[in-house]
Amino acid sequence: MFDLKGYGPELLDGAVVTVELAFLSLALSLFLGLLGASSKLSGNRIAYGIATFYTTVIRGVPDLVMMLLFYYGGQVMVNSLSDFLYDHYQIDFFFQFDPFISGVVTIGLIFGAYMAETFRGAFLAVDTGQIEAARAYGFTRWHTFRRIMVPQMLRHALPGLGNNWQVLLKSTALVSIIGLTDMVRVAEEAAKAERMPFHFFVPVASVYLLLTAGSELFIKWLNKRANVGVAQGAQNA
Amino acid sequence: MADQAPLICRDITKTFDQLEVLKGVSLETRKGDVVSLIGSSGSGKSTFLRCINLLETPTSGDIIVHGDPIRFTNNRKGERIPADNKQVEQIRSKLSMVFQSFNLWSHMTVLENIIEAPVHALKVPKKEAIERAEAYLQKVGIYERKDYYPAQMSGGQQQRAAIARALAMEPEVMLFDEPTSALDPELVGEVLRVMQSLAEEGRTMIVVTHEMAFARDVSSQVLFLHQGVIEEQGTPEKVFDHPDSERMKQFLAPNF
Amino acid sequence: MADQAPLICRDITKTFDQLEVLKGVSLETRKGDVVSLIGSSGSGKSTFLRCINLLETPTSGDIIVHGDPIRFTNNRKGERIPADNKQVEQIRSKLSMVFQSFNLWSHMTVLENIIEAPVHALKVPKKEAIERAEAYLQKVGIYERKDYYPAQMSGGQQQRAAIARALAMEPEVMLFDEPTSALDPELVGEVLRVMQSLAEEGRTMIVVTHEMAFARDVSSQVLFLHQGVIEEQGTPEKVFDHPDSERMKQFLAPNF
Amino acid sequence: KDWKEIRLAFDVPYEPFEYKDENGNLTGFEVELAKAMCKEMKADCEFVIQSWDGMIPGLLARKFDAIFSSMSITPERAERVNFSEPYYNTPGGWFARKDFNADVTSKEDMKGKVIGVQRGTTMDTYATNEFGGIATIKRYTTADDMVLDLEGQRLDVVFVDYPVGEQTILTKDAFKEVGKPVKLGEGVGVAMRKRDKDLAAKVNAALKKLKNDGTYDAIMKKYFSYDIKM
Amino acid sequence: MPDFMAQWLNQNDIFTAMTMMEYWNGLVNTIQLVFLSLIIGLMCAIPLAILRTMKNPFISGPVWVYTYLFRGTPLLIQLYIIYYGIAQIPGIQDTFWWEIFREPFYPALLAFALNTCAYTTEIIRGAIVSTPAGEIEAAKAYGMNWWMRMRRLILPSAARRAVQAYSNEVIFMLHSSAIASVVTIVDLTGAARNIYSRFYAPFDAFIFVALIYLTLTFILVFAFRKLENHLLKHQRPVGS
Ligand SMILES: Nc1ncnc2c1ncn2[C@@H]1O[C@H](COP(=O)(O)OP(=O)(O)OP(=O)(O)O)[C@@H](O)[C@H]1O
Ligand SMILES: Nc1ncnc2c1ncn2[C@@H]1O[C@H](COP(=O)(O)OP(=O)(O)OP(=O)(O)O)[C@@H](O)[C@H]1O
Ligand SMILES: NC(=[NH2+])NCCC[C@H](N)C(=O)O
Ligand SMILES: [Mg+2]
Ligand SMILES: [Mg+2]
Repeated sequence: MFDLKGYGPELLDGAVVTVELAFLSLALSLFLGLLGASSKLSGNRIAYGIATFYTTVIRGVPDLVMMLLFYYGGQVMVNSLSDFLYDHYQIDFFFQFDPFISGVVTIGLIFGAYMAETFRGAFLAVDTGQIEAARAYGFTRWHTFRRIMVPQMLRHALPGLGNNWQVLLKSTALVSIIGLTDMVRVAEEAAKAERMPFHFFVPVASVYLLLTAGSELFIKWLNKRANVGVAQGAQNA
Repeated sequence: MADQAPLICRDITKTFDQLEVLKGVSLETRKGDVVSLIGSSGSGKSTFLRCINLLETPTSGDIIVHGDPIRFTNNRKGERIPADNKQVEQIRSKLSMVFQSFNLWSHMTVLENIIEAPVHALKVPKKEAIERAEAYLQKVGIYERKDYYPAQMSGGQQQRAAIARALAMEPEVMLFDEPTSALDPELVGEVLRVMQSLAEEGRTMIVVTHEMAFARDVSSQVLFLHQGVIEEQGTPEKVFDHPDSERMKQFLAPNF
Repeated sequence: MADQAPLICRDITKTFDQLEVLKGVSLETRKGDVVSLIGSSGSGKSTFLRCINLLETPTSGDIIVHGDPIRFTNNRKGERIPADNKQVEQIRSKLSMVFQSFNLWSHMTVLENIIEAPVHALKVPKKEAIERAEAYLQKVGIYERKDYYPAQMSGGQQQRAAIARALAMEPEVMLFDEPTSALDPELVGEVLRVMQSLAEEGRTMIVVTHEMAFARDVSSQVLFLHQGVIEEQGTPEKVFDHPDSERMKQFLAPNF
Repeated sequence: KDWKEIRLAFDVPYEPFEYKDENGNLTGFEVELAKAMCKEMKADCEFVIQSWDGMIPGLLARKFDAIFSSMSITPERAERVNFSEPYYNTPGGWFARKDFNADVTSKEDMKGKVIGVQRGTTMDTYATNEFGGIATIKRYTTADDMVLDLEGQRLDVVFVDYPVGEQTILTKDAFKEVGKPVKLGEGVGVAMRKRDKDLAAKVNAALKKLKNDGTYDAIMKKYFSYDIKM
Repeated sequence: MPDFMAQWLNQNDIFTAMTMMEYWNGLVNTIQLVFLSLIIGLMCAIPLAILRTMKNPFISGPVWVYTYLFRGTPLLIQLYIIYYGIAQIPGIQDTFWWEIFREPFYPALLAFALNTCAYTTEIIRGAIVSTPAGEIEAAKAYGMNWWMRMRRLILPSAARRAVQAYSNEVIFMLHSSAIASVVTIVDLTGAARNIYSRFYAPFDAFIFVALIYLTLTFILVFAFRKLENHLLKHQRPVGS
């Protein structure tokens, strides 16, 4: 197949970084997304304000710019704080933004905003009748949220979540810009050392395709499970 | 306690924005009463039912469930809201509602639908709740469908599942909102027969219905609502055979 | 031409996979006939109607519209399909259908819905189509709603818009699939009255219905379908008052 | 701080100063020099790869402690960072395809030409000052992308540190050197944060030692046929 | 203007007339690139989406492969392959194509247009497929042929269902365009990178472009809200 010129193991390591990065940021973004969506729908003005600010600002700025801002800008701010502490109080406090963690946090923050919008739409799509039925049977708000709204919402959210995930997966390619050795980065370096400009991009692209194909199947499976009542019903009808 | 009225409504009014939908509706039930609520579309029947279990907050008026008056207060915007959420949840579990569109939880099987509220709102042990649920499923005749999801059943079966769900709460009062309007003629009969058997058992029920035959034959009290006002009220004989109001006479004139 | 039968169906059968839904149904209409198709749920009424205008292709049997027999052929998989799409389109524009769930085009206003097919399928000049549409809207009594979108109207209004849309095709035959089953009792009357007036004008109609009163009073021919077979056929008097088949007698027994 | 652990930043590839060999190992003149220096300082060195345009921000942001990547000493940079004594000096050179025949010192001749430089280098600053608005200046994040575009004929001429051009461009016979090399900056030094005076002292001491004991010359011979020592 | 801001503007050396000019040129480039690739992408996407819904696998298959490839791999890689790949085609430098692809703008435009077209195709396909079956049956029942149904009903009604998702795609495209700077295009991000590498001030340089992108996004969101209001008026109650 492809002659990887001995870069196989490194590319594999890079692929692992990509996958780890993708999954950790997915977890973070799901958490932020649920939090954001519930804040937006909570009716609490302050929570709504904060969540809206978060989702609009994040969705307004390209990920690349966001990442550079966060990685350098964020660090510069920490440093000024650290310098200030050192110069005035002789406290040697320092905090290093690790590229991996910066990557996870930035991608998680960015996609948290998209997830929040997806979840919000999904919550709104839950049939009000379903919620009224819960209320009519004396469920508490939390119980209604947990037992009725979340499971029902998932069904509506899944297609959107699937899309976000696929975009997220590819966004991890950007972390090579902030110096993380993901598989795109390895491919670039290999290409340079070997003077074969895109020989190495083909296997990398295939890994992405494989990952997207795999997740597509997984999402299909999830979707089928989430739609258990509905899909089969449609077949019977 | 036993002979206390299960449900009393006094002078309920409800205004949406400018629109006065209910203009003072009162109702008093005794145990075992079957009250039929009839009236044309838009007359406020559903709104009244929804006020009873506080899915809508009445603009004014009192609701007394088994001697326990619901307490109201005003929120910051000056709107009337229930004072005590705990009380509301408790009262709702005594008044179970069967919705026009069933509103079965679509991600749960029939059995799960039925045990959900008893287990989580009433804290009935799960095992007992399942036994109870199965008994009610037998009663409405869909026991063999207990592991189906709502979407896998016909309208009539869903409707009966919804009734079983309401029954499993062993409520003081059952509220039905047009329980047959979404069904085809064959199924209408089926559901009405189940309701009749509930009436015969002495359950208190309040039923919004368009089925005059049911209202006449099964109910102990009929309320005719017109533009938010009770125009006619009494025993079926009185309301159907000797109506006082012009509007009621008109309503009874055959449609086609 | 004028006294030719607007629609003849001969021995229509339809099989879905294994399931034989229609087992040879024939029908012959004269101009001005109103045929009521009755029968319990699942008996194949809708399927028959859909076969008539080829939304389903009959597995066997002939359909002759105004003397013009529809030509069939077999596709590569050996399934029977209409031979000539042009012919199908032309025939469909002579048989307009009113769907049970209306199927109005949701992104068009009522008026746009009504002129769409005449202007684009029949090539009626737009100005004339609008005039015609307005006349039919007057007739079904929703002229003042002509610029509304379907979602902004009540069920009864939508149903009438769907009828106006079908009328505007000035079809040879109108097909109605349970035109009132989704409506509330007050609206049922309204829609049935519109249909009655169409019948009085001498339009040929085939109506799937659960409204026995309508079938009895308005139609000239009644077909009772049971499990894909015509069990009873004839004038309303014959079918309702002297039915031969056991099943028909059972069907007529009151539901509640 | 005792500086037993130092993080050094390189921008690769910048052959012959720092690049990855066929097996993916980091080598080059500066890399070897850095290794020797670390040994001399008894420090444990970590090599960080950082693209050129983020070098100084990265240093200031403490992503690493020193830049060992052919950074020329200029007054503007000296405002931000602290340079060690210079350890080599080479000029910038112009390289182009053989058919290129413009005078790279003449504004007239360079009109409309497409010049490639690495973003944020002294070559970038020079070309921008001389030919900004006259020629088109394309800025690349890494030097090799620029070479690729010269080969692909998207660039007419590139302006790059002389040894880099000599060893990556002149090795192919379609290309030639044009004009005269231009001296830029006051030699190349190790860049460190202003705060870390102690580190600078150690680095200077170590470099001095290497220059005097022949280690420096031995490494230089491996990569250059001429003298770049300073 | 508050005093501290005036003061800050006076002493900073970043936001001078010259850098502003650079940002401005970057803005122009970004807008051109995004706008053109969106237009081209949309024009290709409509016919492709129709082909993609065809039952015949020989027609829908290739379209699927195309959308799958372009949606499944990072745009960054697509851009690299197109930009450097084209230059490697033997002899291309001697054809007139080189006049076009020599400029980084066109390879980038090609990559972006192909990418957005793939996404848009899937969005439109989704909207076409979700046309209520009843509405299509009604059109058939009234004797409308395939082309008429497509043109008069399915596409207009799909357009209404697609605007929401498409507006997201437009915003994504604006954001993705930021990577144009890796192939020497001086777009907004490219301008910021140049300035940042000149003044070593990442925060100032990038915060400023972030604000410009934010403004552009707001304008887009606003425009799409207007469009949606217009297209979706049939879903709203009368009079509102
Ligand atoms: N949430 C609401 N906001 C504003 N108006 C409402 C609301 N709910 C109901 N209404 C109005 O209140 C009136 C009564 O509605 P209601 O649903 O109680 O009628 P109904 O008697 O149940 O009619 P039907 O037989 O058609 O169900 C209607 O005019 C309706 O438009
Ligand atoms: N596309 C299809 N594939 C398989 N079976 C079908 C299909 N369409 C209809 N059927 C089956 O054909 C039978 C007749 O259906 P049809 O819709 O014609 O009944 P109907 O008489 O109109 O009933 P109803 O009064 O409930 O509308 C049913 O058993 C149905 O399940
Ligand atoms: N590793 C590198 N890419 N170095 C670039 C150095 C360029 C030049 N000597 C400068 O200081 O500006
Ligand atoms: Mg109601
Ligand atoms: Mg039917």
